[in-house]
This record gives sequence, structure tokens and C-alpha cells, in this order.
Amino acid sequence: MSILIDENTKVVGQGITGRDGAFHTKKMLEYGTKVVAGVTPGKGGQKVDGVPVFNTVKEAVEETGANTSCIFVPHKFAVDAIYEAGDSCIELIVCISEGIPALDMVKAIKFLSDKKVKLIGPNCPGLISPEKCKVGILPGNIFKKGSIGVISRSGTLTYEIATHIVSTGLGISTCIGIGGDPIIGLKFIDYLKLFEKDEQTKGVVLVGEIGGQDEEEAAKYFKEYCKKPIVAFIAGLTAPPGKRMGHAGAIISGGTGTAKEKIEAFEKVGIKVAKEPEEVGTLMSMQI
Amino acid sequence: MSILIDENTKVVGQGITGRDGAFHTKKMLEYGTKVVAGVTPGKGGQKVDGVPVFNTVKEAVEETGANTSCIFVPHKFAVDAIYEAGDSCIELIVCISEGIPALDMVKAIKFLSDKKVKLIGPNCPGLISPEKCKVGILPGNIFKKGSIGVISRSGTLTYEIATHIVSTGLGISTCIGIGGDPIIGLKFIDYLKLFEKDEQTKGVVLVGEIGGQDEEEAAKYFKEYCKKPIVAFIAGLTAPPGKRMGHAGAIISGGTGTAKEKIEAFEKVGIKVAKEPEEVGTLMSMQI
Amino acid sequence: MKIHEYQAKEIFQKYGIPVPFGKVAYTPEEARKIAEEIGEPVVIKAQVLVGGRGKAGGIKIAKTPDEAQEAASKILEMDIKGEIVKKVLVTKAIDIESETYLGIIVDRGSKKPVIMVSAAGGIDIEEVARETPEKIHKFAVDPSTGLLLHQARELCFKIFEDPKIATKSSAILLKLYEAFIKSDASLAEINPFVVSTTGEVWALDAKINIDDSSLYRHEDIEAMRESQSIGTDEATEIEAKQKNLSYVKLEGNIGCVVNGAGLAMATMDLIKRYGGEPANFLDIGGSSSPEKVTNAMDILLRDKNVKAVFFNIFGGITRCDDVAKGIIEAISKMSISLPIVVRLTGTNESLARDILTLNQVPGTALIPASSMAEGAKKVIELVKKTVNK
Amino acid sequence: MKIHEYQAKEIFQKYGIPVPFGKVAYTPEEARKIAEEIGEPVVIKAQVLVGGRGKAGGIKIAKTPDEAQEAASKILEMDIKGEIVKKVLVTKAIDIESETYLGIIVDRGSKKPVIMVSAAGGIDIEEVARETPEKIHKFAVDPSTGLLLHQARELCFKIFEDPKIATKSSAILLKLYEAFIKSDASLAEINPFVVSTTGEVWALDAKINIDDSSLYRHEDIEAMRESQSIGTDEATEIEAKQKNLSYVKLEGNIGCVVNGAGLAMATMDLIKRYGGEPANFLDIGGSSSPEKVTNAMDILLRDKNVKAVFFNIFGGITRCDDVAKGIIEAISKMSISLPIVVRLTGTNESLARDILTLNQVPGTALIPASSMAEGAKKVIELVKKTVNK
Repeated sequence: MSILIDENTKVVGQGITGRDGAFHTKKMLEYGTKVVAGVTPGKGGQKVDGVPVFNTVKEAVEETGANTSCIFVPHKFAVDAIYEAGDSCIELIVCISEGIPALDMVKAIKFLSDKKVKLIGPNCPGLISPEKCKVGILPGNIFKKGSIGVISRSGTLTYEIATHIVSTGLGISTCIGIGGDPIIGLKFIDYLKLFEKDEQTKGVVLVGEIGGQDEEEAAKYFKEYCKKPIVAFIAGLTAPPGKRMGHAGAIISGGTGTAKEKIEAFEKVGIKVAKEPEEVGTLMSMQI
Repeated sequence: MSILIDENTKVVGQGITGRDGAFHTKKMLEYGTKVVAGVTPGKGGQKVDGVPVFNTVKEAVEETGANTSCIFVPHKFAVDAIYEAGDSCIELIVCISEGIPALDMVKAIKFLSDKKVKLIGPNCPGLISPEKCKVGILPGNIFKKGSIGVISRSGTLTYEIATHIVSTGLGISTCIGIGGDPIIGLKFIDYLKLFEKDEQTKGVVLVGEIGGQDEEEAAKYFKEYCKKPIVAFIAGLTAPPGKRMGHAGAIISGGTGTAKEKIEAFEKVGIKVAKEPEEVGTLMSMQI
Repeated sequence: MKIHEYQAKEIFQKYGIPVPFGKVAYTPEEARKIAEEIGEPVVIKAQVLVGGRGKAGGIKIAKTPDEAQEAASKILEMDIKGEIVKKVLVTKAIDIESETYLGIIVDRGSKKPVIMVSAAGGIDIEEVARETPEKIHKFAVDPSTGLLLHQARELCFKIFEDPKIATKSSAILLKLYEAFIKSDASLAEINPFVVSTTGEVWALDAKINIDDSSLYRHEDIEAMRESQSIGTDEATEIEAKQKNLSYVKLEGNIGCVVNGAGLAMATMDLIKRYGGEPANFLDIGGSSSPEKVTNAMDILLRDKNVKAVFFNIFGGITRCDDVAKGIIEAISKMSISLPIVVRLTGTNESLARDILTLNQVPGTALIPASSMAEGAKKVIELVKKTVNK
Repeated sequence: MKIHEYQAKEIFQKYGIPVPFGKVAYTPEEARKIAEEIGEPVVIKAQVLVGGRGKAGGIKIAKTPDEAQEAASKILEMDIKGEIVKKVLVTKAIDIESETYLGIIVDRGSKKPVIMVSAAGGIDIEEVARETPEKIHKFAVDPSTGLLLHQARELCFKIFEDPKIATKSSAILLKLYEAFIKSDASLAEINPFVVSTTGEVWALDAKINIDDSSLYRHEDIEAMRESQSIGTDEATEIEAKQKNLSYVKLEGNIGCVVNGAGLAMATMDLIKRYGGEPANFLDIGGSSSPEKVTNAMDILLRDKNVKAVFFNIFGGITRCDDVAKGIIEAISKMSISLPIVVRLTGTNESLARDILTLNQVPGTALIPASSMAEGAKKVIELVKKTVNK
């Protein structure tokens, strides 16, 4: 099974002719992802690694049946790309682009709320269902197929933890980098819902960080609705308040959103919290 | 039966402390309408003709159970009043106020489209279900209860025609002035739908005028869905193109919206069109 | 409210829509100077509010300042559909590669702004709509998001083959939408929108109609009106509006004073139906104070064609006796030699009739009528008598 | 991005929010002059970006110009939570009748702007939220309509008993929302929002945080930053940002260079967990070119507390051997006497380790580590040795 993407996923790359778009399209194709179309307005008719380029997403969807969009558009136009995908019968939008103003995202998410479309990101590395499909910029080689779902607000920390999960002998059903911005599409609880229903998934690793209340919400949701075990890791115990730690969303403000609070929220509902990345795999092995 | 309003309608008057608001509240009360509340921000606690005034519509609805709003607010704030009513569990908004910019109405109607609320007007005289309830500024004394529904884009012309209907010996189920602006809430076909289902109503008089395509739409709708007879009257046969005839909506533009076209559209689907207001009652008598 | 092309182009420029350089001239000499300044072939365009000025000879190309002066002298003072040309726009001529159409209206049906684009530009878009509707691409904009970049792009890629032009044009379409919304327009049109032989895009013509109801928040646009219509019929219509009257001049000889727009139109129609010719549309609105009646009569009687006046008032909430008093008071102050037929219906109508009968003003014949139809017939008869005299 | 109170008040004024007259002073003499100009009692307020300046003595009332000068001389150069006061705002004192709170944030939970109003103003709103949350009225704004008049009104009628004040305040709340949206703020606060004894309303304090991601379209706001932080830690953070690095100074002695924000935090945490003290957060982002590594080291080593450096790089898409080359190239150009522990994992990691081993730069100790935990332990040991020397 896996969630959100699998061997039937058909990807259209928005901004495919750009440097990052072209590079990661190649990487996705190498991994076996069905990248069926690209979109760069004004460059319709060209090809990138054999993938046909269209002027509009609508045209790309009509011609190729693409159902998932991967956005590599520079930040000033990235939100426009989200609107376009949302308006073109795309089912899943994965927005890799970072630097979209929060109020632009607020409006875009309101726009998408009327449509049957899910948004991952922005400012995320994408997602992978190992040995089936990857959409985004995650390094495919470190993931192995298996029964653990991974959701994370981070990029490289996710790879670090995925490596430890795999080295414990476990595999991964789907691993998603959900994005480091304050305003993002799907959030932890949305993914927990999907993993709970997914037969391939036996347990979920949740990688959180300082800022916001998403981890606290996830803890509450787990307590009420989840049967599958969660192992969590939270980055930023030593982060000072009021300072943005890289990600726009990683900031302790008004004394809330600390790592300590999040860890306590998890432990209170019986979620094991790893003290360091290496522990994650071991803790999960003990639970499933 | 009648449509939209009856003896159970509970009215809140927005702008009730203004000159027009106070005057017509009195008239409505005299007619027997249950005006249960008024709203003027900052004047909560006062009374107008015994009707309690509140600061917000929400408060008025909570305290009195009002389900219908009648708006008498000056044009600069009238659209805000529509938003407020739409946001306060009101079921029917009757906007008497005129002079609301069309693009403000475009946005307001989009806002209302999510809610379970109907809008009559703006720039309309309101509606009356004779001997039960009147909401707006129509002169109650000229209407008699009966089986004819009346829908009209006009004010005084409606009274003129209602007088002729009554003098023929017929009565009226509900008479609605739908508003003279280009962008209005409910339109002819919406009322036709309601009258078609209303047991009290046996036939409908439709009073149109130049501008727009609402009469043409009504003709098409009649052909497909209506069993009850319609008698129409269209004002503006002698109106020159490109000139706004009083109402913002009464303008022949780009060669369309002429009275001739509308009359032809009606006659094509078998709707009798009166040549002058006096004829309306006679034509209707012959059909029911 | 309609505004002139040069005024619409001022608005366009404010929002970054490219318009060819040009200036307004009121005399042939001024036109010559502007042409000299431009130093290239120019186009001289009559600035009138009516359509069809091209066919009427109101647009001329001039290769030299001499030609510009000559063209302007031919166009100025020209009568185009009843409007005398008082100014011309002298603007740089553009070598045209292609002509398209970009327009936005407030659409009554969808209750939304609707964008229309067509590869068939430069000609009457209503003709295109009638003859070949498939050549017009329409899109209803969600007012809560406004026109989105990709929506503009999808439209422009339908009418332009060159992707560069399509991309440029979609940026301009977004600006047109912004101008439309921020000006509270009911219509904004670029026809033709041209690509020049050098690959530039230009709004060659510009048309914007402004929603009258919005003028209270657009002082700058309201000011455009003042400067454009001195001494015209429209000036009278504007004056009427300022007095809360709604007046439109027509060609007939029976003056009409009515309360309510629908009833006013129906009154005109009835006069015509019975063989008369209405001189105007005039809606005096809800309340009929003596002042309003006086203002209405004042405006009405400026039209020297008017031979008789028909008051058609449906009392409604207003009491008819009050209106009758207003009429008596008003005509007492004015010296009116034309016959006036008065029909007053509604609350207290018999009282009103008594007032009119008992308070006849010397010199003014007040003839009561008990119905709209009777009133129309009476006033037509009176006019026939006057004309036959 | 945080801005000063006086800068936030400039923005407020632009949107019509009433703020008491005031000016910025950089010296006690300037403060005196401004007080003279005002000619009434004034308030002298330290302009710092940290919170809690009131408790720290950074706000003083002065009844005369003399007192103003004295107060300013006390506040200027004061150290408030590590920030040296370089300027004060001298502003007209207001006689306060009541203090309330009006604020707007971008709420992550509802993904909407959320308005918060409270009758409990003038004190730390976070404290109110913790102690008496029922005193805060919240409203999530639909971004497609914006804050509507009646919504603002409903909120203000909850915190004001006087209907006139409630009505005035709702107009100001709408302006605050406009300022919030148009400035791309993540937070905009008036605390306290006061009613004066004469019945006027004033934004006595002003706080606006701007969304960093939006600064590309707010040159005016970006310019505010330049003027406010010369020589501070924040200046270094800004410089880092301009070089596409994300840097935050901490109190420890182990410099960290990491790719990825989450991994960078986890690295700090791990150092702390094993008994060390991280000197900074530093995310060098996706690609690790030699230039980026050089810039990172340059910024890192300005902090004289740093005794050793830990590179923790997860190769991911980037090849580890490329990163290793970048490190070698970078440190070859610099003269670094501190020991550097390097952990490189991911694609081509063994190749990378070979490069580091074979290309040691004289004078710089490069110690490889095979995992994050190993690296953290090694760097802590090295620092302990240095400190014990």
C-alpha cells in the first residue's frame, strides 16, 4: 500500500526547465518515478530528459493524465504554481520551493480548501514510498521498503533518522518531509490518519522540532484515534526562545513551542521519545 | 403557504434608528409584521416603536430569534450590513438600500454563497405576503391575499400592476420587488422555482425591464420546469440603447437586453405578454 | 459613467498597461505641436463618448505635422452621432503585426467579473459575439481570489501562438484586471490590443465604463466627468443626477414626470403605444417634495420640443395629497404655459384630486386623470391640439 | 524580522492608527529638545528589540525637558537583556482611562490570521493567555474576505462597555488588520491600546514582526533593519542570511556547521546531551560549495569563545566527496588553528573520508567521525583538552 504515492503516481514537474527542476526530474526518473510531464510557461513543446514540457498544468494533465505535481518554481512564483496545480485537477501537490510569504500561503490554502487536492509543503523535501515512487528531492538510495511510516518537519535530519531506521533492519512504507514553514498544507495529524489506515504501515516515526503546536496536536490525536505505535524525536532542546532556527516555522515564541513541552506532550500519552537520532530505530523495533 | 415570508417571519431591522428605518418599521408593525429587533451599532439598549435595538445582528438573533433581516442602512455601509446578516444565522436578507457598487455586491454574493441564506435586492422595495407579513417599503393597503405570485424588477410599476391584478378580482400570494441593480441576490428563476412549489400560488406575474438576460433565462426556465402560467410585462420598449434608465440595471448595452428581445423570448415559450399594465390582470384571469 | 479614451489611457498607465505616447489637443495648432513633439507618424482620434467614431471618420493617420493639423481641423467640431468633437487625442502611430481583444465586464448572469479575450481584435466585439461566438474565450473570475496568474496565462495562450507574446499579454491582462477592480469599472476593454512589427505590445485603444454607484469613492474619476460634457445633453443628465433625479432626453414632445424607473419607462412606452412621442425619461424617486417637482420641471422645460407634461405618480407609501400639494407649490413658483396632465394614484388619491382641482394656478392648465392610460391619452390629445394650432 | 516601536508606529500612522506624537532621540540633548517641542509631560522609551524593557527600567516619565534629558541619559547605553540601548522614543504622555489589548497573528493551527482582543491590556498578553485565557477573545479571519466591519465590531463590543469607544475601536482594529496584511506581518500588536481621560483612543505601544519571506517585496521595511543593528549579534545573523546561511549565536564553545535546520538543532542538542556547549546554530543549506564553507567558517570564528568546530553533513543528494573537497579548499585559504571534527554521511562517504585524510592542511587538524554521535563525542573531548591546557 504506502500512502499518497505509489507505482501508479504520475508526476508533472512545475518549473521543470529550471536548474533544480531539471536535476531532480532526472533523479526521480532514475528512481523509477513516472514523471510524465513538465510545465514551464512559454517553453511548451520542449523536452527535459525525454519528458514533454507544456505551457500550462491543465494542458499537461489533459495530455498525460498526471495526478501529482512537484513544484520547483522560484519563491516569487511558487504560490502561483500552487494555485495553478489546485485549479487543474491535480490530486497531490508537493511544493519543494521555499520562501513563500506566510500570508500568501494562508490565501492559497483557503483556495485549495474547496478542491479535492492535498498539499505537502511548501519548503519540504517531498516524499518517498521506497521501491515504488519518490516525489521531491530526497536521496532515494538511503530508503528501503518496509513497515515504518516517517513524517518529519525536517530534511537532512529525516535522512539521518531514516538511515538509523534502516540500519536497525526495519524498512519504510512512506517517508514524508512535511515542510519547515509555519503555514503548511497537510500536518502531522493528517498523515497519522492516513498511516492508521495503511496496511503496509505498522508504526510511525514522527520527527518534530520547536515552534507551533503540531506535535501537541499529534499527541492528542494519537491518544484518541491511533492504534499503531509512534516513536518521536524532537529537535531544538537547546534552541533559545525568540530566534528563528533556520526554518521559518522553527521558533519558540511567547514561551510556547519548546522542545520540552512537545516531549512532555508525547510522553504523557505514551509515545516513546528518542533522546538522540540513533535511538529511533531501536525504540521502534521494540514496539512493533 | 406563500413564499419566503409568512406569519412566522421574525424581522430584525438593520439601520432601524435611521429616518427610513424607523418610518418603515412603524409601517411594517402596523401591517402586522413581527419586527422583533433592530440593530444600530452603538445604539444597543434603545427602543424604536417598542422594538428593542441591539449593537450587533448576532446579539439580536440570539435574544429574539429573528430569522429575516431588512436593511435600511445608507449605501456606504449597506454591504457591510449584508455581510453581518449573512454571518449571523439570518435566513432571508431583504436589502432595501440602494447605491451599493456592483463589485461590492459581487464579493458579498460570493460570501453568502457558502451560507444558508437568501438575499433579496439590493435596491428593492421588499416583499409582501398579503394579510400575513410584509418586509420592506411596499404600500400594504393595495395588496389583497390570493393566488397570484408577483415578481418585479421595479417598485412603483409593481404597485401599479398589483392594483390592476386586485381590481380584476384576483389576489396575491407573495409579491416581491427583486431589485433594480445589475447584481442582485435571488433572480427571476429562483422565485419561479419557489412559486412552482407553493400551493397557494396558481399563476405568476413577471414584471421585467430592459437590461441583462434575466427575463430570457426565466423564459427558458419556464419552458422546461414550470406548470403554472406566467403573464409578463416588460418596461422600456422606447428606451434608447446605452442609456441607464434610472435603475443601474436598466440599460441596453451592446445591442442586447432590449424589451423587444425579452418579449419575443417570452412569447416564443408561450408566455402571454401584456401590452400595457392594465392588461396584466385580464390576461391572468384568462389563464387560471 | 463613460470616460474618454485619453482618460481611460491615463488609468491604464497608472496600472502599468503600455499605451503609445500621446496628448490631447483642443485646436488644430495644438495637434500640430504634439505631432512635432512626437516626430513620427501620428494618429488623430476624436474624443467622443459615443461608439463608431472610426466609421464616422473620427480617426485619421497623419505622417507629418502639417497633415496632423489638417486632420485635426477636419475632426474637431465634427458631429458624431449627435456629439460634437471638442478634443482629439494625438498619439504615436504603431506598425501593427496583429490585433486582439482583451476585455472585462461585470457579468450579471454569473454575478462575477468575466474576462473575455479574442484573437479577433480591432473590430466590434459585439459583432464577433454574434457572428462567431467561438472566437471569444470567457472566464468568470472568483471575486475572492481575483484573477490568478495561471488563469490569465491559460486565456492568453489560447489567443497567441508566440509563447513570449502570450506571457507578456497575461501580465497585461492581470494589470487590466487590477485597473478594472480598483476603478470600480463595469467594463474595461483594450480593443485592439496590438503586437507591433517590432514585437512590442500596446493598448491601442482604451475603454472604461465606471459604475456610477462607486463614484463616491473615486473623486479622481468623478472629476473626469466634469471636464468632458459642458453644454451637452449629458451635462443636463448629470445636473439632474446631482438633484437626485434620473433624467434621459429623448426625441419626442411629451414631457414625463414619474416616480420610479420602471413606471417611468412604462409611461414612455404607453405614450408611444397610443401614438404620442415621449420627450424624456424622468424618475423623481421616492419622495416628491415641491423642490423636487420644481427641479424636475426646470430640467424638463429646457427641452424646447416639449409641448405638454404628464405627471404619472403612484402614491405608494407617499401620500398622494402631499404630492398634489408639492405640484401646486412648484408650479405656483414657475410660470408654465404648457398644459399638465396629472395622474395620482394610491393613498389619499381623491383628496389629491380635490387639491389639484381647487388650487388651479392661473396660466397653467392642470388636467386630472384617473389612470395611467387615461392620462396618456389625454396628454397626447393636448399635444395634437397644440401642434395643429 | 523584528522592528522597533518607533518604526512600528510609523507603519501604524501610514494606515491611520492614532499614535501619540513623538520623535527618536540618540542623545540626552536631543531628548530634551523633543520634550521642549512637545511642551507637555513626555515618556522616554528605550528602543530595543527584546521584550521586558519596562521591568528593566527602560521606560520613564518626564514632566519637564530637564527630567527628559536626565531620563534619556539613564536609559541610553543601558544593557537590556544583552541589547545596548542606542536610541529612545520621546513621546507625549497620555492620561490613561483604560488599557486594552488588540493584536493579530498568523495562526499556524487554523492557517489563518487570528485577531485577539482583551480588556486586560497593558500587561504581558502571554501571561493573560496562561492565567486567564477567558479574557482573550479570538477570531480567525477568512483570508478571502479579510476582516469584515461587523466582525471587528463584534469583538470590540466584547471588550468595551462604551458604545462610542467600541465603534471607534472597531475602525482602528480594521486599520490594524490592513497594516498587518499590507506589511506581511506575522504579528501586529497594540498593547496597551488606551482610552485617554478625554475620551480619545491611542496606540500607546506598537509591535510588528515582519515575515522574513516577504521582505523581497517590502524594501521600505527591509531598510528599517539596516539602520537598527550595527555591531550587534543580530548584525552577524543578518550578514549570514545575506550569504544564504542561517546563523544564531549561542553561549557555548563548540562551533557547529551543519546542512539542514533540523539536523543543525539536533547537533546542538546532541553536543549538550554529551556534556558540551554549542556555540551556535548554523545551517549552510542544501549545496556545500567551498565559498559557503568559507563564509560559514568566517562568521563562526568571529565568536572568540569557539574552541573547536564540528562539521555535521548529511550528503543526501549532494555527494559527500564534493563536500569534502569544499572543506579542504575552504580551510586551505584560511588559517585555522582550531581542531575540526568532520562527519560526512551519505552518497560517497568513504571517498569523502579519504579526501579528508589525504589532504590535511598544515596547521588545521581535521578529525573524521563516522557518525553524528561519534563526532559530537570527539569534538567535546577536544574542547575539554583545549580548555584544560
